[in-house]
Parts: sequence; structure tokens; C-alpha cells
Amino acid sequence: MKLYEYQAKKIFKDNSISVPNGTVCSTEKETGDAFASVGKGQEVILKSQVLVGGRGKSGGIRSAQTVAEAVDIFKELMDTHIKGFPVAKVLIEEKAEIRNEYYVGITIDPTFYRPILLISSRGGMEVETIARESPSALGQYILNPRYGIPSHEILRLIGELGISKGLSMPLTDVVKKLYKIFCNYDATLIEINPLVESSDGRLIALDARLNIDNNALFKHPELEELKKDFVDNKETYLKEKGVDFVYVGGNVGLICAGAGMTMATMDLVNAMGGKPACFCDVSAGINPQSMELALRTVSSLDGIQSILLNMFGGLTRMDEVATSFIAAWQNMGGISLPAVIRLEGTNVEEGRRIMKENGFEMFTNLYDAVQKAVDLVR
Amino acid sequence: MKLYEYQAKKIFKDNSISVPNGTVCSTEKETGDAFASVGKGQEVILKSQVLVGGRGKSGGIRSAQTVAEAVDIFKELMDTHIKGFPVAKVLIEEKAEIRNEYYVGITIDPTFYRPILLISSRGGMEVETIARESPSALGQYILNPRYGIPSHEILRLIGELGISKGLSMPLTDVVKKLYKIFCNYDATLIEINPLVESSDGRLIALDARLNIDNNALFKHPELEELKKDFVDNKETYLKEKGVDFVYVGGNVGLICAGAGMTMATMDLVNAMGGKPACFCDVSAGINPQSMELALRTVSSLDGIQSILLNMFGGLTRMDEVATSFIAAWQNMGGISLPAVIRLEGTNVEEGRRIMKENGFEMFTNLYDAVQKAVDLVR
Amino acid sequence: MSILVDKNTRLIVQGITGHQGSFHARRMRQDGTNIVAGVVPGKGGQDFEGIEIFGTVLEAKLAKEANASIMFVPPKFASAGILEAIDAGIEVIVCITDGIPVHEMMEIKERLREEKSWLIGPNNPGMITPEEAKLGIMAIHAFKRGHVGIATRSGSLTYEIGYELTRAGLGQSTVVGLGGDYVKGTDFIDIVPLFENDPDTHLVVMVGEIGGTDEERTAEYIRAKCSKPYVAYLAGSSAPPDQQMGHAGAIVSQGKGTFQSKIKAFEEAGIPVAKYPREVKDIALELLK
Amino acid sequence: MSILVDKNTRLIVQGITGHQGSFHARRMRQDGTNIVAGVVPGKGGQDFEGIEIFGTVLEAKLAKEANASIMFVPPKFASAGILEAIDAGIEVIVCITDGIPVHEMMEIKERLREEKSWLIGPNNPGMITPEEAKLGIMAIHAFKRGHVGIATRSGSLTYEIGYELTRAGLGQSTVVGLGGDYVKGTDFIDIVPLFENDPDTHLVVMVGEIGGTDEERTAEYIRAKCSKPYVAYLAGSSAPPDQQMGHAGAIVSQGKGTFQSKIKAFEEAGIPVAKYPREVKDIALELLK
Repeated sequence: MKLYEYQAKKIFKDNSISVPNGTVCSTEKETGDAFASVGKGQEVILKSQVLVGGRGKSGGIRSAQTVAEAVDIFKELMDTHIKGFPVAKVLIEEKAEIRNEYYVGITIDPTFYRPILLISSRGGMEVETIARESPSALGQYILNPRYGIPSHEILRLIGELGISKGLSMPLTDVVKKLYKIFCNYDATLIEINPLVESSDGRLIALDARLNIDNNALFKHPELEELKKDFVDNKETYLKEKGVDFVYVGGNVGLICAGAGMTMATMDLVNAMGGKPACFCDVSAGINPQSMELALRTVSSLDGIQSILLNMFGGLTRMDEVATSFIAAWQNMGGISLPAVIRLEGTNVEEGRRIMKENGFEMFTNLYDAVQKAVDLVR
Repeated sequence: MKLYEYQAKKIFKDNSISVPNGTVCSTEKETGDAFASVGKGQEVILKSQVLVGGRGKSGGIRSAQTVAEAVDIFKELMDTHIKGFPVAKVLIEEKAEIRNEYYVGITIDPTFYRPILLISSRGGMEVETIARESPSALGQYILNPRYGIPSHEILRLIGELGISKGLSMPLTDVVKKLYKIFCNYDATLIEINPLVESSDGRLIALDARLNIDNNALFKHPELEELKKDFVDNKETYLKEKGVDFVYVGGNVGLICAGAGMTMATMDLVNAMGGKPACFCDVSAGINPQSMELALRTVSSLDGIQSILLNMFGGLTRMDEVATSFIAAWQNMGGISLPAVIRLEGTNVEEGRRIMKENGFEMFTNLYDAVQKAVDLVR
Repeated sequence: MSILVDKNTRLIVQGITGHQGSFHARRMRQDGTNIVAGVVPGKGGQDFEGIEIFGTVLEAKLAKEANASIMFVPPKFASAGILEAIDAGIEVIVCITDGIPVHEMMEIKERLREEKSWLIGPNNPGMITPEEAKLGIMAIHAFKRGHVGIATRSGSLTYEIGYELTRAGLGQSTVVGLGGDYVKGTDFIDIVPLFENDPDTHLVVMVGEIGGTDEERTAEYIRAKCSKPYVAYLAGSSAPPDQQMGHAGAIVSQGKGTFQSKIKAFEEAGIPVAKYPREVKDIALELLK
Repeated sequence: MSILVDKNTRLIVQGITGHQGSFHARRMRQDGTNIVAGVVPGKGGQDFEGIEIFGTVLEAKLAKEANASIMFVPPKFASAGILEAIDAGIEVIVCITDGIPVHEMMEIKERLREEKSWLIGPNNPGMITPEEAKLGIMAIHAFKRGHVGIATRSGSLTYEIGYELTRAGLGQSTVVGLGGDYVKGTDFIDIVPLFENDPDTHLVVMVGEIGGTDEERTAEYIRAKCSKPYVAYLAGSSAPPDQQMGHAGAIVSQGKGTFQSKIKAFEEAGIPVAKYPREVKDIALELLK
């Protein structure tokens, strides 16, 4: 679960990490009030609250000099999608005087499976870009979770990166607090980018990213509260109903079971000349409801010309898949798109019988099925 | 702090380790009652509660068939010293039917400074004896305190020692409970010897030893309660007043500062033909009170013919030592034994001045002083 | 021969009375696996269709000389179940559970560094040595006895590729589903040395995924230390970067773990990479000629 | 040269405003030690006789480029103080405090295994490189600059033996009081390699004690790896077995750590053992001839 910037900043603030003065706004009225209270009549920054990176370059961060301008920009931002993601709210913040920008983040190292601390003397750009373009400006420390992050290791990184000695204490302090949040909130990623040194020498989290492990949400009922502020998001809604869905934008609508199989099918559709419309994995639980939800979602995508149901069952039983598919199909009164079905694995013969009884041809060979689905879009 | 058997057994019982039915008795009346309630009129075992090992061989464990016999033995045991240690109380227990005897203990390994588990298939004798006489009957596991004792390591020891498989579960269970007590009570040693397999197949702690780290007693106010049952013990009393004292039994009474120096002085007295009367280290805090306590204690020992005060000061300042010694000496109205004084180190000249002013000759050379003290007892 | 499990495997099923546990215990037994005990806290002394139930793994292990365990336990209790099996000294632990918190898995990973137990999974279909033992939820008709070792990060592709190999006459020594989570008990880099040392394995198939650095490290290991033929397949050529596709392990981050970096690593190690699942068997047939 | 501390040592005094801390801070400064800061929680910004006080070790280290710390802190807070100094990356930490719980010392020992800090003590008189730096409570008139390294488990004998050597013209490179506790930050076996590698140390004196296995292990290490002359002295020939004499470290247990076993180990390693403190200097003079 990714938190919005303003939600992450609330948690940062609760843990004594400085953030700019700001107010999150959902209405024009709130925006007007915020201009007065946050900006004290001076310039303010308006930031789209959206769950995707790189919003600055996409025009999601703007500044306003007057109330009228602030309200206009608010309306504009709320109406925009950023990289396809809807804007939930707009965070209005005071304009910070920036002397220097840094990057600090903690995530899980993919090689040692221990927390890894990343610090950079160049904030404000994506850490991937820093790593690629100026690796010497990025310091890393993989830590023993038993002992947390020793201060002297943080100091070593600060020294190696040539960051001003005057920042050693406050930066060490911020890192220790971030690690505490990382552990307490079961985070997979916590990041401040940029962490700015203000003109009066304080360190302020100008942005805030906090991703929580979905598997650990049951330990954090306090985060459930935050969900009510999430804007309607098709992916999140579907995920909660057992359908793992990502829109990609092609003409062959996929419904598969298993992440690997879904990706392999997408690759195969591509390779055989089609364009997959989506990643859609229903393996979390196959029943008439989830199948109908998947069918409705996929069949309503723009530009879709065929539907491909592809599963190889182990835990998933093919007779249940067939029954669910038929029930969903019938409940929807049929769909006007051609559906190609490929089932293999546990109880496949029973699945074939059910499909046949209901008038569906069924493949067992994956390649024949993908070929058929791609042929249908030509 | 060593606990009495009955105190350790209370803690064992609270932690679900089986111990024999028993009652601790301080009076003849209690002994009579215990014979009835514990033994139900049958044979009972009477065990001297004393803070020294090997009490069985010294006659400290007896059995009684009748109330009269039990009361007689009680009186006899209470009047005896075991290896010079006074008997605090008598524990009366039911007689256990013993099928097999084992040893289980946990202490701190002197090489790796981690807890070490010891299990032996031969209980009932001192673990040192087992280690010497049948090392193959003693299994050891040095554990990583981060993870405690994995069950499979306990099982490995049980297997290697050839202990009956039927005991694997209950023995593993006892070990885990002992380790829990070891940690929770800041123990330096926890031991069951023997741990007996009763005729009905249960494991019972027939004896119990639990030594608590004196430095950690401040964390265990509940153990303060137990101290009130300690019989008057000169060593313990003196230790609390800052005088670390052990009676050894010779003719030269030592008062020194520092454990190493005290032992070296004892060795030197021995080597030069005297016999040290005691280990007496006042370095915990030198003042007129502790000095007087040490002087009174040492000068009243049987067979004492001279007193040797020997200190080399770092933290201990020699002017303070001199002042304290003189104050104590004068407060006692002088002592009829010759005192040899050797001081060296911090503020020694001021110390010499004080001693001289009060009519005491003072050595700075250790060997001359020891020679003098030994000459005085010839 | 085979790796980790075979006909000497004596299996405990943790959570045998649950919905998934009971279904798959029956299936595993039908498929020839020697299930010696079930474990369900508080149900010690009961019986599941002739399989004795114990309250703890330790009791089950002692009573039945079990050496392996498979877990069908809800995510909230799964890491405790794994730690219990490690504590009891179970040699091979398979955890099917999807949804274990990643911070708990990091803790388990720390513990595994100091213990001899193998943890396969979590969030995987299990593993099978065909015709000897199945510790998992896969349909056995996809597999048969033979000399190809398979390790995969994707449950669904395990079947797809295994079945293709089987139909081409290439049976398997052991098939291991490593699981789809970001932090797993066992990675390719851990399992490859076992296959390399197993005389019954003549060729090894690795089915990877985007995300993580396991494929890159393993390719380097194989280049340096291994002599058997290896074949790889990797789904995700069409995945947009920085987009989560089902598995937490498939997050592409910090410029590592991309489709391209993994393909490059395999190629540099001289490991052929199949373009489609079907090509795996074509390459394998060619290499084993 | 010397080991661990010298004129480049920049010392923090933890607990500088306490009774012992203030007394010994003054003494150490008089004795030429470069004390750069004091640390007292809650007293940051204050001053102790011209020495700036900070609230934390980290602040003091950063502000004053400190590389060593000495602790005069009550037993209840001493292990937290040690961990704070380790966290700050202090290279040499001396803990004078007597009375730290042994379970806390076991935890610190685990931490030290993963860190580069040296902990000397606890329950020791500290250490001195004569005429360069004193991190301790010893009277300096017992010592002078020279080429004998001394490591001891007994504070009181450190003076006795150091003074005898000094008077015999044998000054010291560094004198290290290891401390009397059962679990210490540094043992003979840790310190001997430093002396062995220090060109300024020509001979090493070890003052041992009964209890523990350090002398036995160190004797074996010296036999196998060292070439300088070593001299040992061991108090306790007259101690009754299984009797605690002051130090927890002097408990004789499990047939290990007796006077006899240590003497035997030294002799087998060809290390001469002095019978009395005074003999140490006689043997040293002979060996350095």
C-alpha cells in the first residue's frame, strides 16, 4: 500500500521529522483558506496527491502567488491524471528556501534481504537516476536488523559523500527516525526526496514516500483509516476483490491465473503479433463473482477485440474455473466479444466437459490458444 | 547470590518444573507436621538447607521412618555445620522412586561468553566429576543468545548420550524452562542434579541449584524477600558492608585492597613461611567504618598472631587509607596484636606522614612488610 | 537420486485439518507421499483419515521420525509455524502460504543463516520428486520421473513448462517452486549447487521473473562453478518498468532486476534463454542430445 | 609507538560531573591526557573546568573529533553508555564501572563481535601509555615510558608489578587493565596480537588470575603465533577451590581455570611464570639482556 505524500508526512511529523507547513485540500474553499493560513498571503506550492513518481515533470507541482491563482490551479490539478493516475487531493505548502537537496531512503536489499540505507548528496531526482548518472553521489549501507543502523555507519556515508559536517547530527537523527518508522510500520520503502537544507540550516522533508507491506496491513489498523481518503482506483478495488489487475492498453484482454503465467501470456501475445490489454490474475480465488468482475473489467476496456482465458491448474481446479466462467458469462447475459479458452491441469477433463456443454470450444495447448486470440484481433 | 534448594525449587515449581512434594521446616513442630503431610506417615527425606555442594556425603541428607526419628534428625541437622557452612532450615520431602538419574545445567561458557547447556546421562554426582571420569556421558551446547536453545540441539545431545527416546519430549521441555529461568532471573548457574526419572516415567528435579548474578540483583526486588531467610553469615554481612571476606584459617590476618593483590599477598605469606588467616579485600570503599569492621573481624579470628595491612593505591588514596586506619584503630582503643603496614601509590607520602604522626612504622616495599608480618608469628 | 525430497521423506502436514491442508493432504497421499503426521495446535491425539495429529511439530517429529514438513497455515501464523519447524530441526520445510509479512520473512532469513533447515517458499506450489514424494499442491500429471531439475519463481509456469518437458519425454529429478515473494527461504543461488551435485540431474531449468538479483547472481555462480547444462526462461519482457505485477518480488527497482539485466546475465554465463515457455523443452532436447 | 592509545588520543569522559568522573578527569588531564569533551545526559552545553560537556557521545565525537571514551557511570547505566559509545563508533572505550550485570555484558559481547570498537574493562583501572595518555584511574608514578607491554586482570597488581618494573628501569609501552569481571570486553587473547605487532613493545607481561580459560587459550596462541618474549604472573596458588575470592572471574568451575591448569599452559608454551610479583622484573631483565 502506497501512502499519499500528505499521509506519509503526517507520520513523519508524528515522529519528529520536520516537514513544511501545509494543508491538504479537497475543495476550492479549503484551497482559499490554505492560501491564507499556510502562505500567509505569499507564494504557496500546490502538489497533486497521486500514487506515482515523477509528478513534478508531469506538471503536478505548481506555485501560486494569489488566492485566485491558487484556486484555479487547484481545479486544474484535480481534473488532471498523472501518468494515468487520478489526483486525490492537493497539498498546499509554504515555499521552502532551499540551500541544498539530499536523498535518504530505506528499503529491502534484494540480494541480502536486509534493510538497506541509501543516502545521496544529490536530492530531487529519482534514486535510479542518481545511481546511473552519479554513482559516487550515492552511499549505501546494508544493515544487520539485530542492531539497527549504527550512527557511525551513517556518519561514514555522510563523510564519504562529502556532505557538510554541520549536517552530520541532524541527518543521522533523520535516518534513525526513518528506520524507526520503517520497522514500526512494516514498510517496504521509506524515502525523503528531496530532504532539503533550508536557509536557516534545518533539514526538512520536502517530499515523503512510504510504502507499506500489504501483507502486514493486518497489524496496522491505524492505516485502514487512511484508506478512506484513497480516490477510487480500479486496481485497488479489484485487488481487494481478488483480481490482480493492471491496465496496459492493447487489444487482447487476458484473464489468467498466476503472476508468472499472466506475464508469460502477455509476452506471448506480444510475440505473436497481438497487444495484451492488461495484466489480470485471478488466482487469488476463483469463483463466479471474481470471474464476473474480471470479465466485466476486461470486456469494457477500450480497444479490446478478444478475450483470452488461460490457466494451468494446480491449486486451481479446472472444473471450478469452467463452472465459474460459465456462471459469470451467463449472469452477464453473454458478451459480444469472442472468448478463447485454454485450460490445462487439475480436473481438466471435467472442465472441458462443462465448457463443451455450454457451447465453448476449449484449448489445452497454450500456443494454439494465443494464436487464435491474436488472429481474432487482426 | 546462591539460593537455598527450597527457594530454587519454589521458582522451578512456579515455572512448571516438577519437584518432589515437600515442606521446609525451621522448628520441631513444623517437622512433625511435615512428616504427616508430606510423607503421609511413610518414610521422608530430610535435607539440610546449606549453601555448599556435596552435602550428601557430609551427612546433610537423611531419611526418617517415624515422626520421632524425623524430629531427632531435624535437631541434629540444624546443629551441624556442613563444610563450615551453617544450616538454615531443613527441607522435608517425600521419598522419590528413582528409575534413572540425569544432570541438566546451564551456565556461562568461560571461552565464548555465551550460555552453555550441559546434559549428562549420569546424574547424582558433581558435574566436574562427570567431566573428569566419564566425559562421554556429558553433552554440551554453547548457544547463540539471540535464538535461545533450539529443540533439535537438545535432541541431538539426548541422542548422543543414549538417553531413552521416551524422555526426549519431557527433557527438552525441562531444558527450555531452565533456560527461561536462567534468562529471567539473571542467573550465572542453574542446575538440576539429579533430575530423576520416577517409576511412573516423569522427570522430577530432586535437587535444585540457582545462583543469581549479584550485579543484577537490583533488577529482582522479588529476590530481596528471599534474603530474609538467609542464616546469619559473616561473609554475606561483611560483603554488604563493603568488606570482601573469606576465612581461610591461618595466623597472619590480612587486610588488602584489590582481589589480585589480596590473593598475591596470601600466596606470598604462604611462600615466606606464614599462613594467611583470610582473604579480606576492602577496596569496595575505604572509610573508618569499613576499616574498623575489617580490623574487628580479622583481629578476632582464632589463632591470629599478626595483622598485615597491604595496599597499592590507584583509585584508593593512601592518605585516606591512613586516616581511616588510624580512626578505626583509635576507636577500638587499640589492638593487642602487632600490625604491619605497607602502603604504596597515590598520595603515599601524605599517608606515611599520618601513620608516623600516630606512631606507626610504614613499609612501602611489599616483601619487607610480608617478611615482618611472618617473623611476628614465629 | 534427486534433491531434498524422495521416497525416504517422512512428511508432517502443519494445518492438516484446515480447508487447504485437508484437501492437499489427501492429494499428496494419493500421489504417493509418505505423510507420517499432522500438526494442529490443540488437536493433539486426534486423527485425520488415519494420519495421527500432534499438537506440536516437535512431538510429531519425535513420534514419527519425520524429516520434512509442509505448511497450510494462515499468513498471521505462518512465520511462527516455520520457526517451530526450524526449532524442531525439520530438514525440509515447505510453506505454501501466500501473504507472510516481509519483515517477518527477513527475521526468518536471519534465523535460517544459522540453521541447517531448508525453507522452500513461501507463496509457492511446493516441490516434487516425481513418483517419490510431492510436498506441494501441484497436479502430478504434469510431471514424471527423469533427469531434468526444475527451479522456478512462478507457480503457474512450473506446470506449463514441466508439462511440456514431460510430454517431450524429459522427466524430472526434482521440481522446486521457490515462490513469488520478495524474501524467500530458498533462491536459485541456493538450489543450483544441489542440482549440480545430484548425479540424477542431467540438466537444470530455471524459470525466473523480473525483480530481485537472484538470476544475475546465479548466472555468475553457474559460469564460475557449474558444468551441467542450464536453460533459463524469464517472463516479463512486456512488463512496464516500476509497475507491480502480482508478485512483490517483481518490483523493478534501483536499476537492478530488469528483464534486460537478467537476460544479459544469463547470456554472459552462456546459459541459453528460451523466448517462450515451449522453447525450454526444445533447448533442453538439443542440449541433451 | 604503543597500542590503542597515545598522544593522538582525543578522549571523551562519560559521566564527567560525577564524583569519580570529576576527580579522575582532573587527574587524567594533569597526567597529560587530551580530554576533548565530557558527556552527561541533560547537561549538554555546560562546561567542566574548561572541558565542554555534551548530552550524547555522538555530539561530543562529532564536535571534537574524539576517538576514545572513558566511562564513570553507575552500573545500572553503564551498559547503555558502552552501547552508546559503540554506536557512535568510538574506537577505544574504557569502562571503569564495577557491577555491570553479566547478562548485559554477554549482550555487549555479541555486539562487539560485529563492531570495530575496543572495549577495555569493565571493572578495571583503565590503561596507560606512559607520558602520552592515561585512560584510567591509576597513579602515574608507578609507570614510565619504555618497551614492556603489560596486560593484567588485576587492578591492584598492575601497580605493584608496573612499579617494580619502572624502578628496575623497564618502562612500559602500554599498560592495559583488562578488568576482573567474568565477561570482559577484551581478554589477553585479544590484546596479545596488538603487543606482538607493536614495534615499540619488546616484552609482554601478563598478570592473570584463576578462573576462565583466557590464560590457557592465550598461552596456546603465543606458542603458535608469537615470537616476542612473554612473562606471566598468576595470583591464587593459595586459593581454596570453588570459592569466590572477590572477582566473579575467579570462580573455579568445571575443572577448568585452576591455578594448576594455567601454570601448566604457560609452561607448555615456554612462557616463564614468576612466583612472586617481584620475580616478574627479574625474569624480564634476564630475557631482555
